Amino acid sequence: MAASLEARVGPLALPSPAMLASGILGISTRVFGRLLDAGAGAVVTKSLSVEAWEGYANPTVIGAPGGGWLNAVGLSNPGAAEFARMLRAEPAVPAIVSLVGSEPGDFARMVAEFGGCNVIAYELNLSCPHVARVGLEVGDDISLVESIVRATRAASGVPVMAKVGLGTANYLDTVGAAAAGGADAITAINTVRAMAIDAEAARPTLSNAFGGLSGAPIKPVALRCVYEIASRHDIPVIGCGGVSTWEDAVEFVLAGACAVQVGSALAGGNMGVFGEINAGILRYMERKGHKSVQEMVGLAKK
Amino acid sequence: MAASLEARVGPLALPSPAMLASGILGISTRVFGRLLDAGAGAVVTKSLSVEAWEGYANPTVIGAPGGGWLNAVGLSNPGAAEFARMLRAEPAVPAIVSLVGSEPGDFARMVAEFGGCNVIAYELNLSCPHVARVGLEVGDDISLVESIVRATRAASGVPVMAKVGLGTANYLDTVGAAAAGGADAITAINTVRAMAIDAEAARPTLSNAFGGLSGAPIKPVALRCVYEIASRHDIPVIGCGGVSTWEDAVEFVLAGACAVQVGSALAGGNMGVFGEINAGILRYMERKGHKSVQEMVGLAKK
Amino acid sequence: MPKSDIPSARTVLSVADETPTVRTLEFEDAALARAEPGQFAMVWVPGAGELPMSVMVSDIAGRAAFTVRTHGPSSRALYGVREGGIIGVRGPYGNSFDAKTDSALLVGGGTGLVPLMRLITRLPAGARIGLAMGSRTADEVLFEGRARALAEKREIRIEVATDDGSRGVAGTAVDAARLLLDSGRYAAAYTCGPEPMMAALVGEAAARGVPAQASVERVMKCGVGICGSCCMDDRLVCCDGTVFGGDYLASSADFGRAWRSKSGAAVPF
Amino acid sequence: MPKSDIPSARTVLSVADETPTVRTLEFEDAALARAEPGQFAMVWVPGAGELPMSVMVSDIAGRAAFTVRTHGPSSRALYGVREGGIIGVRGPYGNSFDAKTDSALLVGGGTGLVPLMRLITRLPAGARIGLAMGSRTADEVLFEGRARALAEKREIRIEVATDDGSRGVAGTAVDAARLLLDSGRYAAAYTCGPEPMMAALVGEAAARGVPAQASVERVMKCGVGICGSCCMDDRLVCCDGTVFGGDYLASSADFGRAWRSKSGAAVPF
Ligand SMILES: Cc1cc2nc3c(=O)[nH]c(=O)nc-3n(C[C@H](O)[C@H](O)[C@H](O)COP(=O)(O)OP(=O)(O)OC[C@H]3O[C@@H](n4cnc5c(N)ncnc54)[C@H](O)[C@@H]3O)c2cc1C
Ligand SMILES: Cc1cc2nc3c(=O)[nH]c(=O)nc-3n(C[C@H](O)[C@H](O)[C@H](O)COP(=O)(O)OP(=O)(O)OC[C@H]3O[C@@H](n4cnc5c(N)ncnc54)[C@H](O)[C@@H]3O)c2cc1C
Ligand SMILES: Cc1cc2nc3c(=O)[nH]c(=O)nc-3n(C[C@H](O)[C@H](O)[C@H](O)COP(=O)(O)O)c2cc1C
Ligand SMILES: Cc1cc2nc3c(=O)[nH]c(=O)nc-3n(C[C@H](O)[C@H](O)[C@H](O)COP(=O)(O)O)c2cc1C
Ligand code: FES
Ligand code: FES
Repeated sequence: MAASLEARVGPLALPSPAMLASGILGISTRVFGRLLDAGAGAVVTKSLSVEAWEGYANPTVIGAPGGGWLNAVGLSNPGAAEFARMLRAEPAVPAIVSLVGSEPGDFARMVAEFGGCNVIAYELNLSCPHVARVGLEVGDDISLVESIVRATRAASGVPVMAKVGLGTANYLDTVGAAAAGGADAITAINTVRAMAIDAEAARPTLSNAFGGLSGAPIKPVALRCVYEIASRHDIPVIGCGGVSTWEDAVEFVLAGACAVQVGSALAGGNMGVFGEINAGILRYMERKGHKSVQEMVGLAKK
Repeated sequence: MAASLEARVGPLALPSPAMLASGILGISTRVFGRLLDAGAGAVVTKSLSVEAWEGYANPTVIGAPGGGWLNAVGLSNPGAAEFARMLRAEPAVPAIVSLVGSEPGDFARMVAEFGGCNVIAYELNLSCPHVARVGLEVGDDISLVESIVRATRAASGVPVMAKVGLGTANYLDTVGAAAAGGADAITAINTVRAMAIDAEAARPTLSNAFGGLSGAPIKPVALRCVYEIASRHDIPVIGCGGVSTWEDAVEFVLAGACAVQVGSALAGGNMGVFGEINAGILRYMERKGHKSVQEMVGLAKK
Repeated sequence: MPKSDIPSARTVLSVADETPTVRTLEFEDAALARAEPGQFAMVWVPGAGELPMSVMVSDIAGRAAFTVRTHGPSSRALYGVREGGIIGVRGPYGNSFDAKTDSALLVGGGTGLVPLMRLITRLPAGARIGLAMGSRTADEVLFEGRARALAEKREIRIEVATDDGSRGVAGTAVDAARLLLDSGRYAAAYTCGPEPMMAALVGEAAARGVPAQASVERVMKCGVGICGSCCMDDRLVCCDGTVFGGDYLASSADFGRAWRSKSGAAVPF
Repeated sequence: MPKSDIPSARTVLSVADETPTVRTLEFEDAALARAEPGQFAMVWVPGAGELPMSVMVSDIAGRAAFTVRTHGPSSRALYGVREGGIIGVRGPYGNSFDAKTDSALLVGGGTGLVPLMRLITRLPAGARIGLAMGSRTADEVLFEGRARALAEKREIRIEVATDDGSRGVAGTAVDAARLLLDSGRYAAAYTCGPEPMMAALVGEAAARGVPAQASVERVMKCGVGICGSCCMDDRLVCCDGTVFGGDYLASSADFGRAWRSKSGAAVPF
């Protein structure tokens, strides 16, 4: 039997463990098609809210001086209802829909919008580090997390993933609450709250001052979180943060992730990254004699 | 009046705002002399404990894939008493002594060892992310922080700085507790808990598995912490994390730091970094018409 | 991410009024000085936002420029930057016009002429150049002298159109372009400007069998292919563009029809 | 930090027994293959620690090697790695011997001979070579044939010392070196091995007016000048060394007298 790239995220089977991360090229269903063709195992949409949001003013995305990116896009999105309309027009494009909101009702209401759409899972953004009253502020409120996950789970017929990040609470408690609420998987991590200041202008560069750091700089932190979650909780984990090569993907899997998400590595129009990651993982599996991605999960913890 | 590099950290006046960070070349008093000659505004010693510690087995320090370094040295140090003996032999070398321990008594006992030493301040390491029962585990225990700072303050005749980092509690609460305990300044931040996994070996690379990420990758995170602390607390802040150029130093000052610490940038024997930072800050001050470092503190928040 | 993705402070070295509402700001930047026509930079005006801007040519080596029309809050702020003022730039981003032709028809509306000026500098030594330029009024006619100067020894024929008919043809640049297109003397068409104008031009060129390229504008947040704000069909205007070929554009569901607002919602032109 | 600071997996391609307790492991590594004599790598044996190791020469282009004596836990694990096994390497680190001389006396004890083998490859074409080598017993004499082979057409004179007198002079490499030093035929001395031996050699060389260089060992955690574990006086052996000149060493308070344990406490030799 040859090595297979198929990845299992709880009940979900994906053709490759490398998916598109939320907020990356995440508002165009036509671009999703291109990414799936390029080898993405799944695509996660931009985080959608009940109402349409404009997001922050530019500068919203800038290079970070130590590599990677700083962004404070501010969760701009056309709103769940409008996005559902776009998705409904593309039944051939399976999507993981990311949702952001402040209370259980927001999430249940949004799920209800996606009737007739090819939604294979929901991802709850409990971890955006730069927008008030949603994201990380919700993720840091442990009891709210459980009720939000529970409400989404009740409303949804497909798996629900909770995306966590580093906030002011212990993110492992957030994971625990999400698991208690019935989450089918955990995505870890979102961007890390950070900022840039321009010495000549003597002011923060991002219009929102605070943003999130992504890309290569956060990989060692994300890898640690995946390892910690997989060590302490019995729930599938999707690794996210700085994945740009097949080695990165393999490291996350060895740390305990059943799949990974790729964001910043898409910069520069690098959609070929999915094909490279897939090919590299397969070569690695063949070299090491692994038949399935599943059997590699968590090997570094043994 | 020409621009002056003098920096004030609460009651402390330093010839330059760029000091050596703790744990970097921090066990040799003779090396301290060389660093001060190279332009360091002050040197902070390796964190010292009541007993001598061997630290973890190698690999303890490795390059991080996205830049910077991962370390789990494990707070190896010869113990406060032995270090005080070395320091006593070098009265011409002023030192900021970093201390690490688990309870107020540890710190008070260690301070008592430094009679006759040229100690200009103590820095309490409440933030090492990879050693049990000290460092971050202490910093995450808000009530313990206050009593430790209070005890050290009572035992010490010189300023006491509390060094914080990103743990499982809200680090801003740690800052608040340290301030309540009488800290004269806050150093932010320590390394960020992280790890590396080697795909070929299929295991964590650091012998301790978990370590701390330092250098350029964490600069945007450290800058954010300094900005947040300076926005919410009225206490001098020393910025630490990824400072390697004069621009970095200026950015930290504009974010609200009265001084900075330099660690990873020393890699490769780069002691000249202090001279370069000093010269760069001076040129910037002259170009912008600033007379003192103090007047630049927090300008990006205006 | 390369260093060029971090906004770098640049001092504005000269400011020149082009029209009553348009100014050109020059500065030193080795990478932008070498930008290809169609490439853009993200331009930060500290405190007033960041905008995509085509990279304008400068006559001074090592310099680049932006030519901006004052309009909403960010463009007004950029327009208001004085000599000695500081802007932040990152880039250059995007692809560029393919300048390999012996006779080029350039069709630009308003500040859409900016990439066409750089294109003139890249056209072959012996190329014949036609330039159709549209503006609102006679006052607002942009770069007429500059185009002649950049053409150097090459033949250049210029047709002007104004919305109000105060100079040249009354209409858009397409109306001016038709005069040149009909001469049959141009083997390739290049356009930048308001999208409905470009869509019309691409259609006119196709009808005459002339291959066209258009430089497209969208809302741009990242400029580097991660945010998705600039999408047009399944393309990213910031990396797959800004320049697209007429064949693709003719088949596009979005080109000339809809763009995405800052929230990502489709908005008809 | 350059990529070379991350432990990179290398497959051991050959393992050769040098003595009953010493083995040489070869592998491909372009950067280490070009290492200068005196430079070292940090060698990770997954699960069994990481050690500083001098970079041994290989006869095959693009390859480097380590020659390790089995002793404590990490060296025993490295010694035990078989062909096809994986080690992680980072480096090369440190400075190197200055090989510019027309007549060189090399004085090595045990695996201290490793950098001296690479030094032979760097000595000038016409250089005269003296090699004094010390080992515990006749069995443990290392690199005798290798040194002759590396010397190629150059004159090489070898003197052996053993601790137990089972071969050559009874004593350390210094006792063997004295024979060569006294010939007055060597303009420069190079040494690596146990520090008391090196300290004695530096003294003997100085007494005869021969400039000496010594490659020093210390506990090394980072290898790159940040942890401080390798300090000697105000120097960092990992970056300022491993090679130091005799004049400095003669004035050193630490050389030959004390090193730092893993905790950083000074320990007398
Ligand atoms: C590739 C490209 C090249 C361009 N080149 C030029 C040029 O050379 N000269 C020129 O004058 N204009 C150019 N533009 C248009 C320019 O970017 C602005 O759209 C225009 O100046 C209007 O900005 P405004 O501040 O007047 O905003 P309004 O149109 O009033 O919009 C309000 C706010 O929205 C934001 N905004 C507006 N347009 C954009 C955008 N495209 N992307 C992201 N945010 C935006 C700004 O914060 C702005 O202040 C170019 C656009 C693109 C995409
Ligand atoms: C620049 C340099 C070059 C060297 N080159 C060689 C060589 O070519 N061949 C060779 O056999 N040996 C070499 N050594 C010595 C080698 O690094 C070890 O010190 C030696 O192999 C003993 O290790 P051990 O595992 O037997 O440990 P022990 O001496 O029993 O010590 C116990 C543990 O301490 C740690 N340790 C030991 N030495 C060091 C050290 N120097 N730095 C950090 N941690 C250490 C290890 O984890 C070891 O397992 C070199 C040392 C240095 C500094
Ligand atoms: C421009 C940008 C926008 C993002 N938007 C979202 C979002 O809407 N929802 C979300 O959950 N994460 C969002 N993220 C975070 C990413 O999904 C991902 O968690 C993070 O970037 C780390 O992965 P990376 O290092 O591969 O980019 C965004 C990241 C970037 C860079
Ligand atoms: C090898 C190493 C050892 C360190 N040891 C200590 C320590 O003993 N005590 C402490 O407070 N911080 C220690 N740190 C953290 C640094 O002082 C500093 O907070 C961190 O490295 C971030 O700064 P940098 O990016 O400039 O290195 C250590 C860092 C490194 C890399
Ligand atoms: S502007 Fe962000 S993807 Fe094009
Ligand atoms: S080994 Fe760390 S400073 Fe030399």
